[in-house]
Formats: sequence, C-alpha cells, structure tokens
Amino acid sequence: MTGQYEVTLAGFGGQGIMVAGQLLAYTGIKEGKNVVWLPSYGPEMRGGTAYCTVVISDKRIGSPIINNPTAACVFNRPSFDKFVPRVKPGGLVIVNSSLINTTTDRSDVTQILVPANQLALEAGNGKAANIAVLGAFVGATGLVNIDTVRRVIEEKLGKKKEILDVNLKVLDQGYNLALKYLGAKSRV
Amino acid sequence: MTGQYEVTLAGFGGQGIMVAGQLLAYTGIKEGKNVVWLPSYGPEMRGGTAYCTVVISDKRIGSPIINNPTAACVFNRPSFDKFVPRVKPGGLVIVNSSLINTTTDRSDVTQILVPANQLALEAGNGKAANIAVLGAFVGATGLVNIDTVRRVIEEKLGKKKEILDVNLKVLDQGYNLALKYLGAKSRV
Amino acid sequence: MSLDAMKATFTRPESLTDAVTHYCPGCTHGVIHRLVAESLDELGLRERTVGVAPVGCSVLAYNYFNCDFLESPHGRAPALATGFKRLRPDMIVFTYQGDGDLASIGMAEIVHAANRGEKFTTIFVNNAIYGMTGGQMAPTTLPGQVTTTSPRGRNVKEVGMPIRMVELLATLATPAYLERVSVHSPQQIIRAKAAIKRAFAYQEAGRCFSLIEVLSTCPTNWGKTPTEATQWLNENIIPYYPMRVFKTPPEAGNE
Amino acid sequence: MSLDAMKATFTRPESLTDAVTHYCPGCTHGVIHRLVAESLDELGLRERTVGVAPVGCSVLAYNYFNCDFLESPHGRAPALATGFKRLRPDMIVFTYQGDGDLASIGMAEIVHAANRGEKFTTIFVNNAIYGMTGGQMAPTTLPGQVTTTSPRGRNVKEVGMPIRMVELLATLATPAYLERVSVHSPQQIIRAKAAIKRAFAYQEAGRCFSLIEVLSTCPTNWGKTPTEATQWLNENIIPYYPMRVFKTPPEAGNE
Amino acid sequence: MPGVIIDKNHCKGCELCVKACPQKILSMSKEITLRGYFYAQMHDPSRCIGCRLCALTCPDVAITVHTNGQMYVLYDY
Amino acid sequence: MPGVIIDKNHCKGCELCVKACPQKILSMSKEITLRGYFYAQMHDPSRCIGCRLCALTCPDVAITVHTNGQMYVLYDY
Amino acid sequence: MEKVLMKGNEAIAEAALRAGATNYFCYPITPQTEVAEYLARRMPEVGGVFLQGESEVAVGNMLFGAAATGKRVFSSSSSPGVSLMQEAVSYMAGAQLPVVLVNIMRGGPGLGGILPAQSDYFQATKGGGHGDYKVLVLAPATIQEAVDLTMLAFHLADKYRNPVMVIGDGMIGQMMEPVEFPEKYIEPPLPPKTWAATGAKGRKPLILKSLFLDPIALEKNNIEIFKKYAKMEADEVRFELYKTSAKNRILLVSYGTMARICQTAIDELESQGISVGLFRPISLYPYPFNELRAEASRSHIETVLTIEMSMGQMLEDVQRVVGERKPVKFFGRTGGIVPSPEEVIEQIKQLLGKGK
Amino acid sequence: MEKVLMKGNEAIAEAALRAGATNYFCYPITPQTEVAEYLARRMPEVGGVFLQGESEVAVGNMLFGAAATGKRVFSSSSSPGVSLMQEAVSYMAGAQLPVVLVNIMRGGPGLGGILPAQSDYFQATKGGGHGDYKVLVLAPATIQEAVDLTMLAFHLADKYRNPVMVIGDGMIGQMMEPVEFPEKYIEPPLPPKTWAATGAKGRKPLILKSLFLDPIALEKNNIEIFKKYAKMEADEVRFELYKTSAKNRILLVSYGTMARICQTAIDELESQGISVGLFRPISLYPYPFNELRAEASRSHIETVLTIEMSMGQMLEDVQRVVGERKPVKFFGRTGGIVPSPEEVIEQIKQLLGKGK
Ligand SMILES: Cc1ncc(C[n+]2csc(CCOP(=O)(O)OP(=O)(O)O)c2C)c(N)n1
Ligand SMILES: Cc1ncc(C[n+]2csc(CCOP(=O)(O)OP(=O)(O)O)c2C)c(N)n1
Ligand code: SF4
Ligand code: SF4
Ligand code: SF4
Ligand code: SF4
Ligand code: SF4
Ligand code: SF4
Ligand SMILES: [Mg+2]
Ligand SMILES: [Mg+2]
Repeated sequence: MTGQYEVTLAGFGGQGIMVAGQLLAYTGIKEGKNVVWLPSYGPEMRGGTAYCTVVISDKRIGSPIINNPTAACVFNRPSFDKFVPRVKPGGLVIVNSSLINTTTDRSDVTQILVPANQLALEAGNGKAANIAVLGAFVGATGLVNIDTVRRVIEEKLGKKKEILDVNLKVLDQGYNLALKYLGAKSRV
Repeated sequence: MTGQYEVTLAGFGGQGIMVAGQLLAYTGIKEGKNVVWLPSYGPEMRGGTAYCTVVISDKRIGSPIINNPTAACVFNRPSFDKFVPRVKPGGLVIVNSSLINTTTDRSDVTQILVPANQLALEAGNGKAANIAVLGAFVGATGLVNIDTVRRVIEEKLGKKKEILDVNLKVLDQGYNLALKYLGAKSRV
Repeated sequence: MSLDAMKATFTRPESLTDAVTHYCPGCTHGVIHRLVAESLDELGLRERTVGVAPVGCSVLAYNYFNCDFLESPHGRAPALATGFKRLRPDMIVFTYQGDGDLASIGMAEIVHAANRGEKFTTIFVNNAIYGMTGGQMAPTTLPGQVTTTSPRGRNVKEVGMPIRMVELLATLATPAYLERVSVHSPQQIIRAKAAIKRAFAYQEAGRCFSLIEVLSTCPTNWGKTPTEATQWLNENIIPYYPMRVFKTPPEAGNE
Repeated sequence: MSLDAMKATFTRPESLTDAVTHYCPGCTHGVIHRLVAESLDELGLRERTVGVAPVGCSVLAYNYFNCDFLESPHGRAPALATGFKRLRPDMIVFTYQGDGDLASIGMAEIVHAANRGEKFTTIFVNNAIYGMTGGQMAPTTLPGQVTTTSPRGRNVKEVGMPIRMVELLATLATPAYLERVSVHSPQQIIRAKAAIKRAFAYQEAGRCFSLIEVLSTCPTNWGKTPTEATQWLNENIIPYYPMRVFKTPPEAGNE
Repeated sequence: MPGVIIDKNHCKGCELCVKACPQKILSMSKEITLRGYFYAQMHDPSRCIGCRLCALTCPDVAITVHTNGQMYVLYDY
Repeated sequence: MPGVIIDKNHCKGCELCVKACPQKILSMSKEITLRGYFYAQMHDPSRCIGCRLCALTCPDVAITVHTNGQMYVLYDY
Repeated sequence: MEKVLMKGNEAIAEAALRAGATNYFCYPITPQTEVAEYLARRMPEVGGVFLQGESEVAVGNMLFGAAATGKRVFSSSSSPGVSLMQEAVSYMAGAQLPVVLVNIMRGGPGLGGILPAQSDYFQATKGGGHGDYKVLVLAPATIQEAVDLTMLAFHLADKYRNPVMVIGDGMIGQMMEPVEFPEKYIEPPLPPKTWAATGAKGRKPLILKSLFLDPIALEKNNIEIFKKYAKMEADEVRFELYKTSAKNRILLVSYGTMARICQTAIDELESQGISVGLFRPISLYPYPFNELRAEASRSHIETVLTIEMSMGQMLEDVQRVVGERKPVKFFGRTGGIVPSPEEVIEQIKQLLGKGK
Repeated sequence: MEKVLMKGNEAIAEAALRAGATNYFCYPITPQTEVAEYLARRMPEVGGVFLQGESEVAVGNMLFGAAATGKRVFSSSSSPGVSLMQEAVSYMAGAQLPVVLVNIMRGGPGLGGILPAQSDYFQATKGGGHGDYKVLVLAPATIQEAVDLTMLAFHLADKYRNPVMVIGDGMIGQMMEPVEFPEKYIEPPLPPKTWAATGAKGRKPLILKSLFLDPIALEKNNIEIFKKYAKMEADEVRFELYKTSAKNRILLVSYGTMARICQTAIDELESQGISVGLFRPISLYPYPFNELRAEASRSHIETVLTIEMSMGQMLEDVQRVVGERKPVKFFGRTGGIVPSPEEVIEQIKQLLGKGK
C-alpha cells in the first residue's frame, strides 16, 4: 500500500472500539509506518456512541482529523447511520451484522457484513467481537500483515491464555471471511 | 490669585494632615476653583509619615502628582527633611516649631515658624495643631478667603461647639501670626 | 380495564422534564433528581425555583429539571446561589453539587455560605469519587479505595482521611438544617425524600440554610454493576458516613 | 557593676532580625513573632526553617524573621507550605496567617492542608478584623462588633456568626495538634509560647499537621489604646473563643 | 388489579427495579433497545401488588404504577 | 541587683510593659523619639526584681533584662 | 446640582447607586476598599444589597448569580483580586450576563505594591480568562469622568449583556476632586430583560449557562457574542483629543490619569513654544482603532509616543493601529511610580532633538 | 530507543519525568486528566511527588512552594483551570520562580466544551494575570514535539527563572502517535540555584517574594524581569517553515495541530498545482516577530492568511508583525470545531479567486 489510509471504528462504549483501533495503530508502527489514533472523548461516551479514527501512512501525517475516511467499521446502528455516508467513494464499509440489520445502498463502496458478536460468542467470548471486525478489515485491505496483527494481539492482550486464543481465533475468522467475500476482487 | 497653587502637608499619621488638606480643598471649591486632593496611602501610614497634596487652580488641573509644590506645611522632623527641599524656588515653607527644632537655610523660600501644638494646647485641644498651620498658610498666601475657611470648618468640624471654638480660635491665631510675620512683605 | 385507564399511583413529577438523562445505567443521580422534583411539586415551588447546576456529572441537570437554572463554575454554586437569593429572597434557590465540586474545589464557598446562613438549599451528592472526569480520588474517597489518581488505594498517611462535610458544617454556630441520607434502597430513598422535602420547607419559611448530603452510587467508576454498587455503598460507605440529622434550626421564634 | 556586664536573662532571640517592625504600637503581632522565634531558637531549627508570610499586616514578617521565607498570595500560604514541605520533608515549614487570610479567602487551603495531614505548622493570628486594609469585617469578627464594612456592628442575622477555626478543623479525622491561646497578658503569653514550641516539636518529629490559633489585638482598627485593646480582648473575644487544646496526635506508634 | 408500565425509551437496563420488587416479578428482556440496553419487563403481571418500590428505585423514572384502587400501602411517600 | 534596658529605637510607647510590671516601676518619658513616640523608662531601678514580665509583654522586643544572679523565678519560660 | 468634593472610590460607589446598581459584592483590597466602606454605609439607606464575600473568587461568582436576576449589580477590586475573578468573568461573558467590575489598578506582578499602575491593560482588554470573549473596558481620567463612565458602564452592560470593566489607577481611587451628579439619571431605553431567571411561571424554563457540549452550539454562541463585539466596535468607541494641531510633530497616546500628566506636560511645552498633541483613548476595548490611525497618519506627525504606567501594554494596540505609518515610541514607568510631567517633557524633547 | 505509541497526555507526563521533573501537582480536568492518571502510577516508581490538590487555585500555589525548593516541578490543566491559576502565575513570575504549566486547551468561554480549541492564546501570551510579566509559551504540533518541547520547557524555566507554558489543543492531549524518548537526556549546563530556599545555614536568610512596597524597588524588579524577556526574544524564538517557495502567493500562519491540518491542505493543493507555504510559530511568546515579518515581506506573497481554532487571537500578533506590508486575512473555527483540510483549501482558493 502506498500513500495514506484512514479508518473510523464506531459503536457503543464498551464494544472495544478504542482497543481495536489501538491494535491497528500498534501494528502500523511495527511495520514502520506513521500512525495517528484519535478518539472521540467526553461525557457523551457514556452509553452513547464512541468512535476513533486511525490514520496509517508512509508519509508524515498531517491532519489527525478525518471527515471522510477510506474505511468505516461500524458496530451498531447509530454508528452505521452516522459514519457509512462519510466513507470516501471507492472505500470500504465493514458492518457488524449481529447488531445491524440493514445494509448500505451505496454502490461506490465495498461492503462486508461480519456477524461479529455471533462469531465471538461462538468462539466463547462475546467481548471479542471487535477483534473479528479487525480481522475482516485487515483481510479486506491488506493494509498490514495479519501476522503482525497476531503478534501485537499476543503482546497487548496475551495475559490470559484462554482469552488470547479466542481473540486469535476470531481474528482469523474475520480475516478469512473478508478474503472469501472479496474472492477474486482485488483488496480495497 | 491666578494660575495654579500646590501645597503639600506632611507629618505623623494622626496629626490631622489629611483633614487640613481636605478643608483647604473644600474651601477652594466654595470659591469656585478647581481642586485636587491627593493623599499618600498604604501601610507606611502606620506611625510613619503621612502626607497629602492639594492643588488649587483656575484652570483645568492636569497632573495630580506634584513633585515640587509651591508650598509645604511640615508637622514633624522627617517631613521637614523630606519636603522642604522640594519646594519651588520662591515658594513657602510653614514649619510646626513645636515639634521641629530646626529651620531651613534655603534663602529662596519664605519660611514661617508656627508653634502649632503649643497654640492648640493653650487653646485647649492638642489635636487642633493642624488648624493653626492651615490658618497660617491662608494668612501667608491669601490663596483663599479666611472667612470661607471659617465657614468650611463650621460645616465640617462643627458638631461639637467647644471643639469648633478651639479650632476657629487657633485658625485665627495662625492666620494673624502669618500676617504679622510677613508684615509689609507681600504674600507668597 | 387497561393500566393507562387506571388511577396512576406513581408518575413522573412535573418538575422533571421528559429528557432521557445522560447518566450511566443505575446511577442514583437520577433518583436524587426525582426526589428534588417531587419535593418541588408537592410544595408547589417549581414556578419560583431556580436551581444551580455544578460541574460534575450533574452539570446537565438543567436539562432534566423543569425550572429555571444557572450553570456554575466548578465548586462555586453556593456563591451563585448567594448572589441570586440575596437579590430575590422571595424565590426558592437550590444548588445540586457533587463531592468533588462541593468538598474539594468548593470548600470555601460552601462553608461560608453555610456560615452566613444563606437561605438556600444544597443537595450534596456524595459518591466518593469524581464521576464526570472518569473516577479520580475525591476528598470523600474511602481509605484504601482505588481510583485513577489513587491506583494503590487511598493512602490516608499521604492524603489524609475522607472529609465528612455535614459534620464539619455542623460545627458552625449559625443555625442550619443538616442531614445525611442515602438512596441505595427503597427504604433509604423514602427517608431521603423526607429530608429533601423538609429542607425546601425550611427554605420556603425563610428559616435557614439547609444541606442534605445524599450518599450515591457511581457504578461506572466504582467498576461495579448497579446492584453491586448499591451493596458496596451499604457495606462500605455508610459505616464511615453515619446517616442522621446533624443540625436543625431553633424553633421559629426562639432563634 | 553595669547592667550590660550582668547576665542577660531576657534578650532578643537569634531567629529575629534587628529590624524595627512596621506594626502599630502595642500590636501583639510582635509578641507572637517573638514566641515563634524563641521556639525556633530553643529547638535549634532556625537554619532549616522556611516561613511562609501571608497577605495581611504580617506580610512583611519575612523582614523580621532570621530564616528563609516565602511570601504567599492572600490565603494560599498552606498551599505553598504543602508544595515546599512535600519536596523537602527534612525542613521545617510554618505559615503565619491572619484571620482574614486563613478563615476567609484561605478557608479551602487550610482545611485541605489540615485534612491531608501536611506536616507543617500554622500560626493563626486571630484579631477578629482585617488589619492591613484598615479594619473591615472578618469571618471571626464578633457579633455586634463595629468595622468599616459592618458600620452598625456585625449583624449575625445577615452575615452569620463568627467562625471558630480550631473547632472546625478539629472535626477532621486526620491526626493533628490544634490549640487556641492568647497573648493579652504575661500569663497567657507564657502558655502561648508553650503551645507554639510544642507544635514545632511535633513537626520536627514528623508527627502531624499543627495549628495554633493565637488571639491577638489590633488597637488601631479596634480604635483602642494598646492597654484597652488587651482588656477588650480578654472581656469580649475570649468568651467566644475558648482557650484550650482541641486535638493532639495519637501517641507515636499507635497512630 | 395494580400494574406497572415500563418506558422502554427511558429504561437503561440497570436491573435495580428487579432487585427492588418484593414479588420478584420483574426481569430483563432479551431484546436490546435503540440505546443498546436490555430493558426491564414484567413477567408475571398478575402478582403485582402495586407497592411502587420498583418505581421508587428506578433512577430513570421509567416506571409508572397504576392501580384500580386496591393497593398495599406499605409506607407513606 | 537585676534591671532592664529599654531600647529607645525599638520602643513605640505602647505602655504595655508599664501595665505588666508588678513593681510599677516603669513609666513613659516626656520626650518623643525620632519615630514620634514617648518611650518607656524605669523610674525606680532599685525595686526591679528581674521578673521579665515587662520584656515578655513588649511587642517590639525593646526590653532586655539583666541580673547579677539573684532573680525571682515566678514561672518557667 | 452643586459640586461636592469626593474621593474617587466613593464617587464611583455613589455613581453606581444613582445608576440603579443597588447590589454590590466585594472583598477588601487597597487601593479601592473605600468603595466597599462607603457602600456598607449607603446600601442600607437605599434598601440595597451589600455583601462582603469570602474571596474574589466567590465575589466573581456572586455577581454571576446576582446578574442572573436581571438586576444591576457590580463589584470593585484591585489587580490581584481581579486575577481571581477571571474564570467567573469568562463564564459571565459566555452566559451573556451584564455586570460591572471596577479595577483600581496597583503595581504588579504578584503582590507587587499598592501604588498607582496601569499594568492590567492586557488582562482587561485581551481577556485574562480562557476562551473567546471580550470585556468592554472604560478608563476615566478624572473623578467626574469616573462618575460618568461608571453610570454609562451599567447601561452598556445591559445593552450588550456583557461584562463591562471600569479601570483606573490608584490615583483615580484615592484622590479627591469636585464632582457633580446628574439631578436625575436618565438613560436611553433598554429592551426588557426577558433572559433573566425569574421562575418558570407561564413560560418555559430558562437556562443561563456557558456549557455547550455540542461544538456546533458552542461555536454558534461564540459567533453570537462576537456579533455583539462587532457592534461595540462600531458604536462604543470613545476617546479625546487634546491640543492636536497641524503644528504638532509628535502625537502622544495615553489614557487615564497618565493622560492628565501628559496634558500638563503639553501645556508646559506650549508655554515654551513647543506644540504637542494627545490622543486619549477612553474606551480601551473597543479600541479607537480608526480614530487613532487617522490622527497618527496626519502628514505633520513624525512620531507617535505611547506613555503608560506599565512596561508597555497598550503599546501593542498602538503598534497594530499605526503599523509602519509612523515610528511608535514608548515611555513608561512601572511598579507604582507615576511619571512626572517633567519626565514626559524630557522624553518629548529628546524625540525633538531638543533633549538636554 | 524504539518508538512507542503513546497518548499525548501520557507522553507529556513521561517527558517531564525524563527531564527530571519528578514533582507534580494537579487537579483533574478533561481533556488532560490522563497526565495525572499516568503520573499517579509512575511517580511512586521514580520516588517522585504526586499530589492531587483541592483546586487549581491551590495547585498553582503548591507549584510556588515547590518551585521555591529549587527542584523541577510542574502541573497540567485545561482552560478553566488555567484561569484559576492566573494569580499564582503572576506571583511566580514576580518572584522569578521556574515552573512548567501545561494547558491542553478546550473550547470556551466559561465551561464551554471539552473539544479541541486554541482560544487561550491571549491568556497565555499576553498575561492573563495582573501586572507586568510574561510567560514563555511553546506550542507543539505532534506528540513527538510535545515530548521534546516539554523537556525543553523545564530547561528554559530554569534558565530564565520564569514560568513556562506548553499549550496544545485537546487533540495534542488525546491522540496517540509513535514517540521516541532520548536514551539519556542531556541539556546545556545551568547555573546553580543559589536563589532556592534551602535554609539560612551559613548564609543570610533568603526571601522569595513579589511584594515591593517601595515603588523604586518594584520598578527595579520589573526592569530586571523584562531584561530576561528581552533575552528570550533574542534567543528563544522557535518556528517552522513548510513548503515556502517563490511560487507562493499566499502565506499561511498557524500553530499547533491546526498547522498540521494546514499542511494537509497545502499538500492537497500542491497535487492540484497550487503552491502555498506555511509559517508555524512554535514559540508563541517570544513570538517569531522578525522571522514572520521577513517571510511575509517577500515580494511574491500577496496575502497572509492566519488560521486558528479561535475567533482570532494570534491574529493580533500577526497584524502587528505584518502591518501594512500585506493584507492579513483570518479564518478560524471555534468552540471545539476543528477546521478540516477541505475548509482550509476552500479559504485559500477563494483568496486566489479560484473559489467554487
Ligand atoms: C475549574 C475546573 N476544574 C476542573 C474541572 C473538571 N471537572 C469537571 S467535573 C469534575 C469533578 C466532578 O466530581 P464530583 O463533583 O464528585 O461530581 P460527580 O461527577 O461525581 O457527580 C471536575 C474536576 C472543571 N470543569 N473546572
Ligand atoms: C487576592 C487579594 N485580595 C485582597 C487583598 C487585600 N488584603 C490585604 S491584607 C487583607 C486582609 C488581612 O487581614 P488578616 O488576614 O486578618 O490579617 P491582619 O492584617 O488582620 O493581621 C486583604 C483583604 C490582597 N492583597 N489580595
Ligand atoms: S460516571 Fe458515575 S456519577 Fe457519573 S453518571 Fe456515570 S455512574 Fe453516575
Ligand atoms: S493594623 Fe492592627 S494588626 Fe495591623 S499592625 Fe496595626 S494594630 Fe497590628
Ligand atoms: S409495584 Fe411493587 S410489586 Fe409491582 S412490580 Fe413494582 S415493585 Fe413489584
Ligand atoms: S430500574 Fe428503571 S432503568 Fe433500571 S432496569 Fe428498571 S426500569 Fe430500567
Ligand atoms: S523585670 Fe519585672 S520588675 Fe523589673 S521592670 Fe521588668 S517587670 Fe518590672
Ligand atoms: S512594651 Fe515595649 S514598646 Fe511598649 S512601651 Fe514598653 S518598651 Fe516600649
Ligand atoms: Mg462525585
Ligand atoms: Mg486579622
């Protein structure tokens, strides 16, 4: 990948949005890229929507503020409504289909549906939904190497073995799901 | 009198310096003149020297700060040392000889010695020393009419009859003392 | 017959708006809001009441109460209330303050307002933590309690013991009504309601300054479920913060 | 044999400079300065002591004490002392504050410093008035007492009762040494000296926060002669401000 | 026969009412509200005694209590 | 025989020492100091008992007390 | 009405009362405490509210609460005390509350001294508090003007629903001059204060606040208050010219008491045949931008000399105004030292190459 | 040392520790509370002092007392909290005490909001407190720069015995970027702190104060501290140029995160064949006066466009600097709204007559 890639992750507070974004950012650094992680902050985080934006670039990163990201990963309905329309044409939208029972009719973006909560619950830890989406995002974009993501997850979330295993499992599931989905199609 | 006249009154806190200056200022207004009364203020007033400057003028008064007044009325030794040298050449110095046992050797100013505390004590109220000096000042300068000063004193210090009488008495004594002193000499 | 058609025995007080609060699930700020609103309703004060919102999670209280409101700088609500009430003694004024707001930055303002005997009412919501800013230590934080600025638990050797505000205010010689209550169970909520209503009654009568300290939960920053939080409050906070009336004004007349 | 040749049984303490103070004749600030200085001398603390001057008549204290000094914003001396002592626990730190400085604008700072148990000593000079600014009402001004901002005498219905600081601070759960003394007679001066010296001894031992409230005269703004002032203090101030030990730290060990 | 109405829009699923109800007839739904909460519901309306303890406890004033007259007044409020 | 030295420079004429002296042997001079105060002086040195109450009371530390040994210790200080 | 001799602090207090500001909150501080002492006596006579607060922090916030009633309210203080009110001032500007604050400035920084200074110009005119806001600032040069501007201040505060400051150096507070109060104080009509908190009776509840968590709303509020500032800049500029003439090669810029001292210097120089003019800003915010620029631009002016009792604060505004048009020079004394007319004359003569 | 991903607030905290500032006093406030939370954990590890004070007023004064020991000490806060420290800052400047204060700015005035803003520029650079004094102000644009400038701040504070501020908008506090800390922190030698209060042992007692009742003495103190400011203006000016070239017709002036957004806009325009340059002040006081004037004076520059997250504060300094040389235009958003690169591009195109 060349140039700059921006992704916004959004959902309810407590869905692991911020963590997923940070894991992506750490991965970027590991691969020697420039990264910026910018959270939404403040009281509205209580219950309301929480979101963060990750910018990954080969060049020096200018504005940390991204109104129109290359991609959006949305975990709940309010986030879907708020962020999907903002995605750049030609961009990517990853939808947590476990909680969002709708899809975008935008024809100028690639849309991938990931039953994240379901995958996570089946794997044995509802909290891992964010990792499933992260996997799908990496699969769809190839922005970073999935192995690097694994290493980062091992470093950052490796305390409890069982939890780690669940995370790595859903990561792969999300990743493969995205690859399967795109099939021949080149990555976005 | 034409133009502007400036007088500094100085002594220990408690010697009635401020009051004497204010009486003069009130008199000025009564006679339709422009006046400014500017006190020294602050902690150094405790015990230390207190002083105020009165500016009386027919014109609009500019600077309220007067470094070199036309006249100085000094009530104690520190004030004598501090202010006598500052008086304009050709100016006037009134010395409270009851507390100051020295005189200036400046030949370019008129000097009048007033045993103010003595006069006041004899008249029956040691606190009236300031009025004696005020009287002498008016006598020496004719800056304002002595009757106007009397009226002002009656208005401002007229509460207690006996005190008022003492004040008016020492006022006249100071006034006449100055007249006698100057004799033929024109007023300054 | 449908429920709606039946007689309603418990409904939303008129002094509360319909807004859904921004409070976290199970946060008892909401209960305390309701108790104040019910008191204003029952005493018929809403239309001449002005509330003063603090800086804290309840900063948005002005959106939830159906009366005029001022929004104060952090800790200064008693000063605003003083300024307002002195000019409009005919109106009812209350401040609604958290423990960081009142007991930390606002210590001087509450002590002096109480000591001057300002005739307003203060609802002091003590949840032993800074809620809005994300769980820092408050002057009221319990010994050993973990917060983001006391990660090893409050060390009383280093930062001293928790401050009991009503006890402190009770030493002032000026008449006042001071009581501590809690809202962690229905029984306590009923007692809390009585105290709050009594405080407003004293104010309406122009009797004295009144402050009701209400022990409250902060599930989010205590890291507990709402149910766990009420239990924790009961088992840990109440033993250090006794609930009782600390001061009442002398009988009208013999003041 | 000449007096100078004889043994001196009372001389100026080393911890005082030779400067003539700016205090009014008969102002007992001077006595209190001497008692602090004598205590530092007797405990041998001068060379490692830092004083914090308030804003008030004693703002120039730094000219009269023979030790390092900081000059604080009005009422904030306890905050300066906290900052200094936390970084240099090996040094001796004291604040010297008037009643306007400590009980009015500085209320929050002294309450919180005391509650944190900061290990410094506060000499609280209560003369029931704002001296330096020319005699305005203080939180400690007596009921009915005439000041330039209570020209008809303090009306407790309007501004409340005088604040008793040691009583207020004594409610805090954190250990401390708190005593109230007076300097209006030789006998009282002797007791005051003992209390002040004891406070510094506690600090040297790193035991606790200590505050000695010293009832003091302000002849100038009370409009009295120094002698009348000491009598007035005895007859009017002391009845409202009882002189005794309000709190002592637990015996070393069983803290 | 008394009963309660729980306002889905206000309920944040804190479960305090569930704990407060002496009849233990309140429980949490499996559905999630627009705000993302599992809301409270009554699973056995018939046993409600209209005591209002649930409503009293609800921090979000999501509960209103109704009765056709007969109700247990366990306390005055 | 004990006695006191009063420092004219420091004395502000407050008269507190005069009141404090049990022997009533202190009084104010008729002279005024440079600072404008009537200062304290001892009018009957012979009766001084060296008790230090005057010095203890002086707000301006203007008094030093001396003794050739014999002195009444009325209190410890 | 006949002239009375009054101390500036007392005249300001009396002026406020006559402008209908019968509500005053204060904390003592030299050199303005006489305002409080005067009102402690007068307020009960007029049935007003006098309250000494526990600190300037509290007083600033008592003003907030009091102003919320819609009644006229004010306070006075001096430099360090005014610093403690900055948070409250920022809040009141944000909540659009009218209040009048008098600052009788003393030497700084810190505790500094108690003698006259003009070193709070930045704080007053640029905003000592946080955020985007302005305070309307008036600077009297005489006690009579202090009276007139104080009364005006309350009108402007209500007109713009914004804090207004009257700033004077210690002399304005301490000196006595003859003053005249209008028999009856009349001012232009003002809109009813429908924004005041009077209880939600027969109307929706009303909120007086500066919190807008939604940035769109906060920006809207800021744009709204800056519309008012634009209006102030258009309508509320005040200044005075003294002996400006085509003969002048130097233009003095000075305000408050300092300007009077410049006047004395100008008169003296005139008697020596040297003609100099003075531009005296009376409103410091809004600053007489165009008016000063016009005066400075006159072809006969070679140098603009700014004179302040500070290390140079208004100087920055004068530099913005004059730009490269003319060299801008500065003379100032600080810490309570008041430049004498002689010093000013000396400065001018040096500029004219006539220095000793 | 390898790069670590850190939140700005935590990076600033860590930087301070590595600069030897193991003493921190604070009061929580969004969006900078992570500084406190990070240090609450770290300080015990390095044997430093961490204390949460009862208010910003107290914290400001704890800094005074702590700085008096001669050790490095700092605090951090956000806009309303910083307003409450203004009296203390004025005192510390007057008493010549070195301390570092970080302000992670949020929207104002009043309680305003918690989103990013740059509307405390006036307060920081002109002096929000009373009296004649200045604070050295540094404004980072990236987390790495926040680290470097924080460490520098302590050096400069000691060098000049003056308060130093590091100001950043909320993004500087909240965003995460990779940062690198120097293996071992080395700084130029500094004179021994003979002014520190360490006890009058073997030397005369020493006083740290801002009170000088004698105006001569107070003026002397002010002149002394202004000598230091003159030296700062000579030696401590910092700034960055971005893509300035003879092709540019427009010069942008912007600082902090806002400047990064301008850089993105500049890059985008470049790809569209439009060349624009940026002048980024890093030291806000001393302001890069001569340097900006030189850039603005270049013949190819037609317009200077100042862009801030405020209603226009640094603008006044740009106006002073540029004067009549070139027209000075302004674009800003406020209240927590961060202008997007698109908005900036739009502004520039309009100026170039290429607006939509
Ligand atoms: C002057 C100032 N300092 C700090 C803050 C940040 N702040 C907002 S709320 C808060 C504390 C709130 O805690 P508390 O008063 O206990 O209320 P709670 O949220 O717990 O109900 C703080 C420190 C602020 N807004 N203003
Ligand atoms: C912030 C601030 N507010 C007010 C003042 C003015 N001021 C100086 S001393 C003082 C009160 C002093 O009274 P107290 O503390 O009782 O000391 P005393 O003079 O009586 O010994 C005041 C209000 C100030 N210097 N700074
Ligand atoms: S943070 Fe705590 S106090 Fe604030 S709303 Fe949530 S639970 Fe309630
Ligand atoms: S004013 Fe009062 S307190 Fe101050 S020095 Fe004089 S007598 Fe003492
Ligand atoms: S009213 Fe009583 S019984 Fe009925 S649901 Fe509520 S708590 Fe249960
Ligand atoms: S108490 Fe209220 S908010 Fe909580 S679950 Fe029950 S109904 Fe919902
Ligand atoms: S020492 Fe005792 S006896 Fe002698 S003068 Fe002093 S007080 Fe009197
Ligand atoms: S007590 Fe001291 S100051 Fe007072 S008169 Fe006696 S010697 Fe003089
Ligand atoms: Mg709380
Ligand atoms: Mg006092």
